[in-house]
Amino acid sequence: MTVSPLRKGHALEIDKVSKAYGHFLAVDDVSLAVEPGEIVAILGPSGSGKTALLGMVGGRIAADGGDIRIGGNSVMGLPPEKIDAATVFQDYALFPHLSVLENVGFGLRVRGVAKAEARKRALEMLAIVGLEALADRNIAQLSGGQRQRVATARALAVHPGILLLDEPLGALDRQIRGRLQEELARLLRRLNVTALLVTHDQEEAFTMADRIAVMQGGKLEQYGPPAELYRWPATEFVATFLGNGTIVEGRRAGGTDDLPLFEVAGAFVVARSRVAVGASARLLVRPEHVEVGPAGSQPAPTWRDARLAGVVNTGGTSRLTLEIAGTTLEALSLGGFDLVPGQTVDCTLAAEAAVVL
Amino acid sequence: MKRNTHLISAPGPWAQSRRDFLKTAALAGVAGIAAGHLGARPAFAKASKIVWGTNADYAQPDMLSPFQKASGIEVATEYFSDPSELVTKLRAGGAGVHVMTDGSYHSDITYGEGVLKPIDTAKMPNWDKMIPAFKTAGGLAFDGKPHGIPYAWGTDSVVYNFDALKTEIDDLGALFDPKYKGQIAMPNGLFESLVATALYLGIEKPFAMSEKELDEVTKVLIKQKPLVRSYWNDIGDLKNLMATGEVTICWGWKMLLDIKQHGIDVRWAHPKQGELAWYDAAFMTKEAEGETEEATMAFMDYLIGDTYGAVLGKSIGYLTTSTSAIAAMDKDLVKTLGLDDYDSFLAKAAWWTSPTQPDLYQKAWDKVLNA
Amino acid sequence: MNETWRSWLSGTPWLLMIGCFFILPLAGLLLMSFSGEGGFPSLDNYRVVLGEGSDRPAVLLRTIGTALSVVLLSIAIAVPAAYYLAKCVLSARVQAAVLALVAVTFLVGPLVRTVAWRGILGRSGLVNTVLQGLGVIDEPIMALLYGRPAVIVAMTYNAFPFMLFTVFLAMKMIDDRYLAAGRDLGAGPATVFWRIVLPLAAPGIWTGAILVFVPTISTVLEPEILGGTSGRLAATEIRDQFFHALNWPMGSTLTIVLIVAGGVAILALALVTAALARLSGRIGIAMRAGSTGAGSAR
Amino acid sequence: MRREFHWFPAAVTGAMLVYSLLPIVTFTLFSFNPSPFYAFPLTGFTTDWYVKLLADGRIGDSLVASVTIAASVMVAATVIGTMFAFFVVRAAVPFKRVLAGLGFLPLVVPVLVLAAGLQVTFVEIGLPLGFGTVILGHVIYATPFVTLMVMAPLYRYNPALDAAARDLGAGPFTTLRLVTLPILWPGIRSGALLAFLLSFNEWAIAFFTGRGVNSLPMLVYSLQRNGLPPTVLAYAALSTAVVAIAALAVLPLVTRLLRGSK
Repeated sequence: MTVSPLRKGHALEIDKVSKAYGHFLAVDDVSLAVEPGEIVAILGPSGSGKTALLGMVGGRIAADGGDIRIGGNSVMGLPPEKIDAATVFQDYALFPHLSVLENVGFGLRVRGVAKAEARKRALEMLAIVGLEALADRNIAQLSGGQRQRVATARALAVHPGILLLDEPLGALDRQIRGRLQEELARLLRRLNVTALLVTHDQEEAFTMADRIAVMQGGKLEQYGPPAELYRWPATEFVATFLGNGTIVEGRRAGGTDDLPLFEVAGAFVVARSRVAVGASARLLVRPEHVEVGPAGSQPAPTWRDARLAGVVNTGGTSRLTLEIAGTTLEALSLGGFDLVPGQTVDCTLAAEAAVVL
Repeated sequence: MKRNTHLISAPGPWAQSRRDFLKTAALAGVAGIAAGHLGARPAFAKASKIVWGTNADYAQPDMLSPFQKASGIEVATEYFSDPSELVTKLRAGGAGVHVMTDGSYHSDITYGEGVLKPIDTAKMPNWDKMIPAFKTAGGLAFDGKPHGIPYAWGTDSVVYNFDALKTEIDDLGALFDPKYKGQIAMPNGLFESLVATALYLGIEKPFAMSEKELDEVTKVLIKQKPLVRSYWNDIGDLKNLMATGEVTICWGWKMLLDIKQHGIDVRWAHPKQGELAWYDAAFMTKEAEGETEEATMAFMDYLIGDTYGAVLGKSIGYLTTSTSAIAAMDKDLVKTLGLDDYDSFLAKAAWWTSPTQPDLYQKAWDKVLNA
Repeated sequence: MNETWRSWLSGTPWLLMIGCFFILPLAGLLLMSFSGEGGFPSLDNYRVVLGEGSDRPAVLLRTIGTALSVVLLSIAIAVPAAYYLAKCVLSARVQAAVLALVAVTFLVGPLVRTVAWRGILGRSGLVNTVLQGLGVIDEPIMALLYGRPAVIVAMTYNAFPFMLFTVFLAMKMIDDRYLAAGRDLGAGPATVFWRIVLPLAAPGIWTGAILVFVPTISTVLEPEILGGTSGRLAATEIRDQFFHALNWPMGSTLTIVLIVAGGVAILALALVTAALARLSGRIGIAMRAGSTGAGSAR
Repeated sequence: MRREFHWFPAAVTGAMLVYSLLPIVTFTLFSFNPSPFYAFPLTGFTTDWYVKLLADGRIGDSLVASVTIAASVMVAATVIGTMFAFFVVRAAVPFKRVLAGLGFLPLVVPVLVLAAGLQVTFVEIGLPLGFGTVILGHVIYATPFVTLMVMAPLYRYNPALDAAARDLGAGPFTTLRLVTLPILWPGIRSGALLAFLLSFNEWAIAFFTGRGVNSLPMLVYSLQRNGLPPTVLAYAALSTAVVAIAALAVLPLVTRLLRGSK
């Protein structure tokens, strides 16, 4: 089915936007730019203000300060119907009194598109999401996955400048969610849509988004490509929120500016940072960067004779908990069936794996 | 008139409930047409039209058509079941009723409300052909000027079902006799139970009782209450009670004898303590002016003419006050209605006029009802 | 978004209408009720109505008592029937047919419906005739008609459809999955009714209770036609004061007293029905995590 | 979901149906009984009363008057009542509780008193009594009932639906017209039907605020003074039959709607 890309999505600029409910600051001076055709995910725990931010872009919530521009023109104070954006709601909010086709065509009809044209484009959009056969069905008869696709088709049908997705796949069960995430991402890229996705599921953000904005307590913690966030978390929150890892105490022990040395749990580690010699720092160690083997089995281990506190076997991999000179450290190893809790082991940290926060 | 609201006529893709809207629109459409048609009718009515506030059974189509054909005046009706309902409406003004029916039992109260106008009996040829006793009856003339034309009358007394009781009754005391417990019916409206009990106790002026006398009557009625099956509200209610055998003895109106034709042996008692006589009369209201005034008086004259009285007797068994009407009716109907020797009824009956202090009577009757 | 002007827009037509066509007359009534013989602001009327020795408080209580028994009877009829129609009858066709049938009985004028009861409960009415025919009784039961029972049966007949419709709508909106979950967790059909359906249908029940109670306290037909000697209720007395005694001040006083008493009774009725319905869902189940003691159910 | 047979609610529903139909059957039997008094045993069979009913033009006229008034009241009361329901449920304005309470006050006032009061007000304001004032009076009587019927579904309405419509480009009134009202329509329609029935059967307000208007209840109420003639029973039986047949005809629609709005 050849799909003509919709006209290119608009750019979105969120400029020093904030929103307070009484004295609770839901969104605190957030600035964010989204390029045309780009998919950005806003990731954060519940109550981090991500849904409020999305609501303000969609016009459902009135911002207190700052400016929001879509395709260069400000949408501040405009009612939702005047904003060139369309939302896929968390519980889909499909119209119960209309059929699938009527739901998808609703946006076109109210924007004055003639009935025949609206019907054609609605059917076309249903074909894209693979639900053409259900056009005349009643909403009540659809499955969760089907409803999600109808909600997406309804929003895309109006060719919005910005597509807003409010935890779109939250209500679905595990296996479908994975498949739908990839499918949705592929669809959005193929249609050249600019999309802003709100989710609390890290996997969803990583699978779908070109860039991720992590929010916490109304503030924007960090904004960048997924790999960069994972590799170089700017704050402790981002470090722990994305993936898992342990934060350990360390002290700058010398080394050159390009290869600064840190003393961590009795061993010396290279970590890029401009902390002055002697100053203490907190470092992030990813479990997958720590390789663990029985005592004496590694040529140049970072830490020698550490105690293996716990082993949790999760199918293909197992999570190990190590205790080195009073510091606990997490490690991940493929297999690891031969390791027994309490055993003394050696562990090697991958080069430059530790990150100074 | 047709309310073409935004809601109903808008198209919109309401696939599922579109038929409902068409149905609602159709209903509204009907309303528009019908209202238009009704609204228009008065405008095309004949030159003069009068409105008669009365009971539905006094204004049956076959009773009014002779007058409307002869005089060309249209008589519209406004039905009530109790004259006081119309009086309340007239008091507020704008009721639009030119002639109303009221009875001797209530006309003073209506006059007291200042809603009536005097009439000129000289303009009514049938006035002389009326039964003499009615010309001088109370409650027709006020401040020396005639206001009402009585066109139907009756007497009230004890009525009993001979088949059931098997004895003749000639004493009001029967209504208070425990022997007939659960078979007695007493009137609810127009303070009539108070008046009947006053007659029973031999009180001299049943319509102008003092508070003491009223208390005495109230006590007797409260004592009687357990014996009573029901207080009947109107003649229809009473007819049903007697005809279905719910009660066998009651204080009732003359028209109750009408149920004889259904094979129920009801007999009219002439109690020693006496009976009540009443009439229903037509009164002109203050809303009748100029042309409608003339038309109203012509209509009032028709009510005591020969045709109306005859139809009244034939169809609903009411008694006319017009001798010419009695002459026009067939003989055995006159006999069953007792119109052949109306003097024997009227001789022993006291004219029932409205009580001098209605609120005192109401308070007394309230006590009985609330007991 | 400035929703305020739009919310005022939706309220203004009705508030305007009752402002000039209802509040004015009501205020007129109120003023009239305070105008006794002794000039304008006098409480004579209220003293007469509520003072000791006056039997009107008794009439008022009798009226509200009758109306409450009508509400209870309506609940006894409408709630199980609505539950059966909404939750146990599968085909929407049967549901629609039964509801249409009850609605049709509503179309017949109230007077004809009330007079019909005379033909049913009377001395030689349907009930007595059938019972005598079957030899169950030899003498007709006289107490059936012209007494408080006949009035209550007729009033319930004229009012219970309100309850049936509101409770049916409320129960239809209860998601079947709640019932399935209840049964799944071991509750029998009766328990599901008392513990899940009833509490969730509470709004329908108390709205229905109000819709039944309100017309019943101000109806004149049933007490007058079927009440026999026990016919005197507040509404009939108000009618007598207004029309027969033409004593509008007293009539207004009685009306205001009825409105106030009625209003209080409605509030109480709504609260009680709502609380009872919710309570039936909580007895023996309610728990609070707060108390440290072993699961002390409150 | 499997639905077993609950014998108690089924028995109550059966009893309710008998209770509902008993008066209808009774007065229909009486309408074929020669005797104008309502008692058993019936003394024969006749259709005279039906003949007399059709001959008596008054019932026809007052039927037209009653239907006209009831239809107009239905339309007005439904529109105003629905708007007030939105006010009660959704408006966020000061003193809303008080105003909402005020809106339902007409429910509490006995109809007779409301009627007398309305007439005095209309005359004082100088409104000529007639068709218009009866309709106005009935709208004041019926609207609170409509509001109550619409409020129930409005409380349950999912606001996200309105947000979705606005988000897709529908203005506030378009959203109302295309999404909110159609979904609330079952409640609104039952409110409209109730308004029609209330107005059609109402006597007091029609009597007091009307002039030259003889609505059906007025005629019946006045006729019953001399004993409710069986012609009225004949009318009642006839109208019930007509409506029952119409209801059966419209049943498939009602069924689909009931299923639809599950």
